[in-house]
Amino acid sequence: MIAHYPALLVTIPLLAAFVIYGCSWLHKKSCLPLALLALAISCAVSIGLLAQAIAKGHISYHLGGWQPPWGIAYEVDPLNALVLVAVSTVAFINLIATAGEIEQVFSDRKGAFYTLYLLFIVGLLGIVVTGDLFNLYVLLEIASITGYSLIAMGQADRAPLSSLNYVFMGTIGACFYLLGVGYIYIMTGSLNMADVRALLPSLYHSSAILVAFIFCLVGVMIKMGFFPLHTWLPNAYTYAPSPAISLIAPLMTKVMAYVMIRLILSVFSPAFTFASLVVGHGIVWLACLAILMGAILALSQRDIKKMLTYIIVSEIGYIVGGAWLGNNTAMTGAVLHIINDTLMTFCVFLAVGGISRKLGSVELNNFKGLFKKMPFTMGAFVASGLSIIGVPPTCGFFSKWYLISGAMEAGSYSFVCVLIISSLINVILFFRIIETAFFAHSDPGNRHDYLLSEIDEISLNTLIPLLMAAAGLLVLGMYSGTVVGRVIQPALAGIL
Amino acid sequence: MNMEAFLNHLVAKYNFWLYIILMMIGLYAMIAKNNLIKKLVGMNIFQTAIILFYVSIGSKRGGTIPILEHVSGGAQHAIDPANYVNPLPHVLMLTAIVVSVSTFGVALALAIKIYQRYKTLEEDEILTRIRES
Amino acid sequence: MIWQLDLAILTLLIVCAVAAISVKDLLATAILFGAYSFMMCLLWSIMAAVDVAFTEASVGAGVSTVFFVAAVFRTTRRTKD
Amino acid sequence: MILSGGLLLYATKDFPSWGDPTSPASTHVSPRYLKKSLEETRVPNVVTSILADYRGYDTMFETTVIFCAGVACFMLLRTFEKRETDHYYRHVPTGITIHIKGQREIPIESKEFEKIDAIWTPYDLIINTVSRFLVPFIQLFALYVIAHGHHSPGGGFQGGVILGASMIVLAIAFNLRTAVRRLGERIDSIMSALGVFIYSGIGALCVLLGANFLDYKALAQILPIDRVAARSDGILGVEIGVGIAVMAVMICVYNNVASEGRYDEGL
Repeated sequence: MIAHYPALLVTIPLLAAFVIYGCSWLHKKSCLPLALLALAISCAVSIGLLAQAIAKGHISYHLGGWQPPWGIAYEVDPLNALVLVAVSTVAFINLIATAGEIEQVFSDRKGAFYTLYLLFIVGLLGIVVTGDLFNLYVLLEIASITGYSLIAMGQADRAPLSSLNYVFMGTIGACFYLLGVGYIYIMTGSLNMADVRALLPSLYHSSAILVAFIFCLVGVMIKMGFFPLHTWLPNAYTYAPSPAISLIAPLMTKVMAYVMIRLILSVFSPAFTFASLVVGHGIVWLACLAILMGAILALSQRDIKKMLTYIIVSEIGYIVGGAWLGNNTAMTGAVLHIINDTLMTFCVFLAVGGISRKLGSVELNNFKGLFKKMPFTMGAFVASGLSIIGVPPTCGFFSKWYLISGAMEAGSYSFVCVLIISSLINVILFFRIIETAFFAHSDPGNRHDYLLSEIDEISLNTLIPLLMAAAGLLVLGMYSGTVVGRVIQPALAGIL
Repeated sequence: MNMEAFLNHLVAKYNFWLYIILMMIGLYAMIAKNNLIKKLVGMNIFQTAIILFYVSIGSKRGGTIPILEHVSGGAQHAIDPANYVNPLPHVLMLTAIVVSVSTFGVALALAIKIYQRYKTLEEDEILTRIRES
Repeated sequence: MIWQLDLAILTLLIVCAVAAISVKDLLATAILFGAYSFMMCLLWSIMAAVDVAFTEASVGAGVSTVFFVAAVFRTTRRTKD
Repeated sequence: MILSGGLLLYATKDFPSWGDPTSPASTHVSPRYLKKSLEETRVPNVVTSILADYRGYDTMFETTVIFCAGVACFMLLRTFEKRETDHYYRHVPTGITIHIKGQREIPIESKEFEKIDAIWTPYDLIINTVSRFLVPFIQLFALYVIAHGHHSPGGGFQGGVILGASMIVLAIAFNLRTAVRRLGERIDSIMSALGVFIYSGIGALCVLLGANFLDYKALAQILPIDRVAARSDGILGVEIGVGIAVMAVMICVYNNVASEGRYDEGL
């Protein structure tokens, strides 16, 4: 059964999703345990795959028993096994944490919510593992359709409109990607990534391949929420329901960032991307702009959730900038940042989700004196804030350190100073919240004080996953040396 | 001379020019139109234009439909791929059509949900009502 | 591929696309949208893509027009632009 | 927008000219499909053999996309609380319509009263009888399309949509209640999950029998046929799964969109 791990990884949650939707009509209570079981199995399988990938270096699995250029093949190497583990663990912990809220908020449509939840995870896991360009488009569509409907279930007055804008931008992005794949197909005649990579070197001069690369990149960047194309992200993520957002926010943009890195590394070889493309430096400049604008716009927000969405936009700027600097350390920093940022964003959104469930709205002045009432949640919030800023023991510091040293090596000093400025702005952002939560005691007698008096800590089964995520930040920080040494370096050594 | 070269270059690939025109119509409608459902129509035109591009990749002059005459159990005569149309883009496009219809269905459901809340489908009216509330 | 027939259908296709976007009444847009899908299906059957034409006819022209009319029935026919 | 259009035009100058048989797309991968598909899967329609066998994994996810659309429409629009509107009845023998305000309803078992929609449509004998007469033939044709996908154009998707369309004809000709009475919401949702489960279940069965995922030749171990026929039967089984799933999803999406999720009055 070990040989079938890549296929099992995706099909077990898929089969479970269909069984859950069927049994949500027959026997409602069995939906949650089934969903938890399926995610647990996919977590275990992804960890097993990581072990196999480290041992064997590269696993290829032929779907339907056909050779790659004719059938579809899965390619698993240490890099995407790492992303797989991050995606499935975040999904599993998130379901445990938000199960209570889902049961209460979507009581009559619970089965549909779990089905969309699992299909979203199937789409993401498939995107990370697949070795076929068109199969990646179909999985991208599954992840986005489930994303649209999960986001649309939020507040009745703003969520459907922002979700519809997300539909338009997302469809344009997916169609640009499809167009890019079409241009590759018309020139090379094959859709398998390894096959295309073998055929491409002879075609580098032709303009069609250049345009194919640009369109694939623009499409992926729209889905990623990269700066000039991020207009759909803040609204879509702020008005979505909190169980859906603590799932979508950390995962969707990071997996698309991984797809961009994979396009650079394993389809259009780095020689083509960095050497012949003068646009590489332009994208690093764009990334600096993304980081700065993300941080500045975050400063101007009163609503904490909206502020966090702009922080996501600036984090994406880190990853894209790191990937396009072109040298080994910057790319290691970008990949490490994908993993760290997934965990950081997940922990922050889980904490904010818990607070917004207790307090109703997440305005800044509602945070007055919150620390006395919800010590553990605020503790986790502070830990993830420190990690986003990049304080040494947590994992955020290490990926930033690799990015800065890579930028030094590549000699683009603008990227270095932008990194430092944005860290400073993050410091201001988070300490503004911590200061109101710790020291400002709410003026007695107004509505907020009455509200504050009778809330207490969030329920236990959301608190433990939150504390596990916060602890994970520190653990990942400690072991980032081994993660880089054992997993990322060997995978990148051959290519860059 | 390059005018004539440009002409036969244009005629040789007129199908590719067409799909670009259709894509621009779709993109224009999605961006410029005020009504949400009109934007949806633009989105669908955009997707069908890409499907037209894919199918015109696979078409061959003089190629028949990719269904092989099945002599029941008869000797397998050599099939020359030149006189059959390339079937792979057709498979990809079956997927793309189905994806565009399901996105169309979900987007219509969202438009109805917006209409239930705001009683209008015009983008500017909705934004003014959001600002009021 | 008789190119005269091809060109005739292509021009009709573009006319349907532009009309579907610029017409003021949503029900008319639905009908033109169905006509656009049907023209597309004709074009593909000329290009010997028979399976795709069948799917576009049944899924594109058939069902999506029905969903469109049902959605317009539940919302308004009036559009400003 | 002009930029992306210009970029596209710039790219076309390097394309192989349209329709020439020697373009890379037609010479690299697809000749093998044309040559080998008949003797490997005994399915004359090469498109169906690629769709369900060589690239069967794509089609499985495509069916999952359709299933996602159905679940999304159910989740977005379905509301279970009753909307209190006044009721309309028609006295069948005389054709007079009665409009009752408020909640009180006429006991249903009185034969001569028939509940009709709020948006009153005239009772049209011709449409009702013709559509009632036509629906079975539409369904017969749809089953032919699903089963005959091997030899003629067609297959799971087209057949499933036509099956769904036959139920939608019923819902439009009469009213939504008659269509829902024939195919209830619960059965319809379970069928949509069942259809996609058949598809991925066959794939998982191949894994249990030792071959890779969706590798139908493994079915030869349980079915009394040789490997090649196992592939063609695997394709047929998969097409049936897709047909059921697509039919159920089309009906579910139509019911939710037409009645805004209340399942009381449709188009």
